[in-house]
Amino acid sequence: MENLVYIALFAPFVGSLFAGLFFARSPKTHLVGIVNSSLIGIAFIASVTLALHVAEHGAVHVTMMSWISAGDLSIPFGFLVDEVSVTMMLVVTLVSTIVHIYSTGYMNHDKAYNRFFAYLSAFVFSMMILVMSDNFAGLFIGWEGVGVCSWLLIGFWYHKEDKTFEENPSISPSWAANEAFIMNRVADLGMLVGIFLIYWNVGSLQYDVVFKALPHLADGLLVSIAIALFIGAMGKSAQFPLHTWLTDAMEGPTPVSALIHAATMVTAGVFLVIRANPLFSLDAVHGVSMFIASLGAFVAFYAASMALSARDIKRIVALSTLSQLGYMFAAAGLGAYWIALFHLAAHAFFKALLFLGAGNVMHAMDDELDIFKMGGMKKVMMGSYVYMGIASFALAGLPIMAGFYSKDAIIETAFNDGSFIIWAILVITAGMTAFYSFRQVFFTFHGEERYKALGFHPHDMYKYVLVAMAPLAALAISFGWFMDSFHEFITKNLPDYEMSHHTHDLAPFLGTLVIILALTGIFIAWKKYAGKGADAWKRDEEFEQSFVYKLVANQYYVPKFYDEFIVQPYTIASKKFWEIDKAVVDGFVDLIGKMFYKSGDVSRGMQTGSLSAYLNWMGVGALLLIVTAAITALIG
Amino acid sequence: MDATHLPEVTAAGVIIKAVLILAVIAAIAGFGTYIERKILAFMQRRYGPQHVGPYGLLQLAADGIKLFTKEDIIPQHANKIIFAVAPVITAATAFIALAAVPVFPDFTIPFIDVYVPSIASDINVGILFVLGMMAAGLYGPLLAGMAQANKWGIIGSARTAIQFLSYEVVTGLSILAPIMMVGSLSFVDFNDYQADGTWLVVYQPVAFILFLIAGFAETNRTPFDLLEHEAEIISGYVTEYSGMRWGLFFIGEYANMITIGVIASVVFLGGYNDFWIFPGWLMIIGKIAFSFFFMLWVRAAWPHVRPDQLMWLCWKVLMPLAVINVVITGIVIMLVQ
Amino acid sequence: MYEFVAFYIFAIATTILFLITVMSKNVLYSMTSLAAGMVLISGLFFLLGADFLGVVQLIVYVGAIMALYAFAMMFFDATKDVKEKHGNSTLVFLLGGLMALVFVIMFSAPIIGENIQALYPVGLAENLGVSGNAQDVGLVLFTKYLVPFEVAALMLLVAMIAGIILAGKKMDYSLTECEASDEELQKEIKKEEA
Amino acid sequence: MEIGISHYLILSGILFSIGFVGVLRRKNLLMLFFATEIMLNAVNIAFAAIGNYYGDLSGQMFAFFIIAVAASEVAVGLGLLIILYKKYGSLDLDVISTMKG
Repeated sequence: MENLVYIALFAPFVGSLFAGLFFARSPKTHLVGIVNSSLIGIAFIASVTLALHVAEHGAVHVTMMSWISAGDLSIPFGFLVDEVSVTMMLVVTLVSTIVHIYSTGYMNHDKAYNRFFAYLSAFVFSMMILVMSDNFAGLFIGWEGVGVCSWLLIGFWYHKEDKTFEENPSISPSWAANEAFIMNRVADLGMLVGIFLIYWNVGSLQYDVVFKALPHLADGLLVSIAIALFIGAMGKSAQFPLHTWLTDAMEGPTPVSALIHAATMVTAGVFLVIRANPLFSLDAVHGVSMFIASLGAFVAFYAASMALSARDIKRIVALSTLSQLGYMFAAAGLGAYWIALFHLAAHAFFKALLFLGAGNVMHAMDDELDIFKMGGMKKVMMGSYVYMGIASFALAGLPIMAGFYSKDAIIETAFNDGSFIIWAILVITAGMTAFYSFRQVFFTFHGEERYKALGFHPHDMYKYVLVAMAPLAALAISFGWFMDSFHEFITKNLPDYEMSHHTHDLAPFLGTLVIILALTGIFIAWKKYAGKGADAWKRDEEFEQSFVYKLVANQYYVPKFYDEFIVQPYTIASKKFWEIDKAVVDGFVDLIGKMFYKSGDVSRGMQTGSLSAYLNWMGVGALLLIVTAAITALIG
Repeated sequence: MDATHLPEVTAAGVIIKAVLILAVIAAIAGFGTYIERKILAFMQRRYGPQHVGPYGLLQLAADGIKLFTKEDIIPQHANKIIFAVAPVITAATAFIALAAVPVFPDFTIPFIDVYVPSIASDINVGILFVLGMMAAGLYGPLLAGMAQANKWGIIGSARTAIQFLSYEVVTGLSILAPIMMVGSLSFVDFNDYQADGTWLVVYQPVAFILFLIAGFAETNRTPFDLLEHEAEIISGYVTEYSGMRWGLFFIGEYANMITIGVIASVVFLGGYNDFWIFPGWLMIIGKIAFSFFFMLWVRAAWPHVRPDQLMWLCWKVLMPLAVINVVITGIVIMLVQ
Repeated sequence: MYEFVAFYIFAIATTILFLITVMSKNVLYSMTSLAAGMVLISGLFFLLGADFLGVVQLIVYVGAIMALYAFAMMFFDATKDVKEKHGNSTLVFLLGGLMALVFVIMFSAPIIGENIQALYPVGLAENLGVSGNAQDVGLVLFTKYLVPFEVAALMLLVAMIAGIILAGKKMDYSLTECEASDEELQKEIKKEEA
Repeated sequence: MEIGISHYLILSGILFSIGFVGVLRRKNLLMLFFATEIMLNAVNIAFAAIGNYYGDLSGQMFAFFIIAVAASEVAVGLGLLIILYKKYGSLDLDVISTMKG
């Protein structure tokens, strides 16, 4: 089993090295795509085998070698494969495999094809370390690795100019990459503080040791640790107010968005909360958990509201991701960790599918993102249309789809917990979700063929890519059916969350409510956007001028707020400090330099070039030495 | 010869010994010229000096008178002090070297009962001291040549420097092998080592030959008399010298010849040990006399070499041979022990 | 008594000779007096019981080093007086005198530590049944100081090769001169033009 | 009448000072070499004297190595002197002033 753990972990790494070391400078090599995809596939197979093993025999814990050993600090390179991490591994490797295969098609025309695969595999490797580590230090390494790789991948087309787009003016990939990285760094500081606090008070970073020691710590300390760790999770999972990077990160190639910003990286925050469930389920930190749940609900609604008016196809998907992450946090905050993890997995499948579908559309439209310019494309892109439809159904939470089971469970949890405000928000959001996701589908595939007027000639993706996406579609439909067995499997490790009888009785009613809302949303969307000819959608200029629309379309002016109140003051302060720095620090350093320069200038007179003068100076020095020696000898 | 059995060495004895050496060697140096001329003459089938005294024996006195009465010329541009000092250095170093060499066996003067040791000063690094003093003797020719403002002189002293410096290496290395065998630098120890009658030349024939050849060079004898080779550089470093100053160079040269002869005798040829029916003092005198004769013999038999041949011989033949000899000796000593 | 007389003779003679070396205008005087001083210093070594060192001083310093100097002097005109501009003579003598004074004061004071133990005491070789300074020196030199000894040997070899290469260059060939070669080049060019 | 270590050390110091004066005073490179030799010899005397006083052979050892160093110095130094003489036609330090900074 140990070998399987290493295979699962290092196969992506080998792929990354393969692409990075041997092919970084060579032109596009199909071999790289094939090799890397198969290596990730191998990691997936290893993960499946491990999952079966874990289901049967329990967790696998391996220690590869001692890593940091300094004083009392001893951190081994240990890996823990238990129910939680193996679930994540499965999700990560499966989505990654498909994304890799997808990328061989999507990136076909890119010059930096090999580089892309090097980054992508490195990203998977980092994610695997994050997920599999048996201590906070390893988690943090993976955390940072994921951050770096996301920076590399978002900024993959770093050479692109700033682009003026109606909704988000002047965003370039490099700008987006920096934004994501800096935003994450800010949050990582919180996470680091949390880790330091743990080490300081527990003396170890191993999960098992730490969680065993937690109940003995003071309440205030636990709250501090919980808050600090959650700040880290907020950054990575793009929770309000650190969410702006996620939508901007759509500047990266679409497979990147699918992999990083839907299925894996952003779920790291959720994973952290789930992983640290012994901490968050303590009574002492109940307030923090409640805050997590409330923030999750808020973000769910907040993101959904922004998605209502978004025009950028990828941005809509990204916002929906944000919204779904809110759902997950709501569940995790309410203590239903396994439900959160279940939704995480289900969401990963249909969201990846959605992103890849969006990528197909983009590919067909020559990287055009504005859904206003699309429409009626189902004729030319039947495959993508079906996939996006399935994914949207799943996202909207319609029966038999994966999203139905997972999202419903979260809403039920909120109801069961008695947090009716959260419940109400989540229910309303479910309706909005259905609306905006189908708004996107109808805009894209139904209605007038607006693209024709603009001179696009869309065509569907390569066949093999579409075939490769099939497992995702299948899982998007069917993943919910395995809820019970998943429940059985995961609750060996995570605390169970049982609905009360009351809730259980009301469950069909609640589910129906959600379905009705979702169907209403889909119907409205159909009415508004799917029509043709006379019923065709027209821009409502008046409405677009209204305050609400503007507010939503401008992301509630949060980016603007950041720009006005953080970035600009910071810039001004930096400039001031720079001047102070120039005057004081540089001045001081220059002074030292000048001192030497001056003294050199003065003593330059000694350098007459005449050897005898040098000899005389040397003689004087020797005499001084001897006199000193004599004085010391006579005194001492 | 155990030190405890010997009478105490007194200052008077040392002084007597010193005077004795000075007188005898100086006399021999003078007498040596006569012998040299005679022997060379016989070897060239002629008579040599024979008009002054019986068999020309008083030629020595005539030469002495000539030297003493000759005008002492110091060239105008010469560096007068150095010019005057240089011959003294040659003679002085030659005699100082003899201080550490056992020239005659020890004896006690009857009546006044003064013990005269065989060596004026028996320092335990005797061989090195002798070599060092002979090295210091190089300054005589060197300074003489440089002081006299004469280009022949300069060339002569340049040749001196080259020849002495080069052949000192060979002398030292060649004598190193016997030193290794004996394990001492004292002449007395060398003498005692050969007390059983086996001469070191039996063990070290190569070293002996090398030492002899180097000795010729060090004493400036034919075939290596390039320093004052008349055909090439007039008289080399003695070009401007005349009278007694020239005589001092001459005495120094002969004293050096005797020193080399003594070293060869003591180190290689059994020293002053008794041999068969001959007493030690006779043996050593005989050996020194033979060495002296040998030098004259060689002079009569060999032409002199060119300077480049001299250097070639030293650095490409003698020195490698000496080094190999030392190495082989070392290996053999190591194996025997 | 005997040591006293010998020491003072050697000391005074050495001092005078070295003073001549330093003060004389004539290189030949300097060289001669220096060599003579070296010989006398070897006498001091004999007085100090360092026979072997004295002999080495004679052979190496007097026989080799000074002879090399003399030999090198033949490349320069040794009979001419050296023309030197002596700038601030008083200052130099003041400094030198000061230094000598410091030394005299320093060494006159009873500053000799008593608690020093001899690392390699004289008479080491007596344990092996032989005695004498040469034996002592040999014993220490080839045991405790073997590596420095070998290094010194290597250094001498290197120095010898360096000396040969430096001094052995052809007389008309300039090792460092650029101007000379430039001039030659100009000459060559002129020749070709003509 | 007793000759102690101080006598030798003072002699050594005086000789060193003489060499020192020579180094400062002389402008001829050969003379400078001579002055250096004087200083080396002065130090040798001090070594031998101290070694004798303590009955330690290390003093003599150091003197040996100093002599070895002096010998190498001469071999290289004279080669350089000859080159300098060829280049400048003089051994005067004042002529060699290309080291101007």
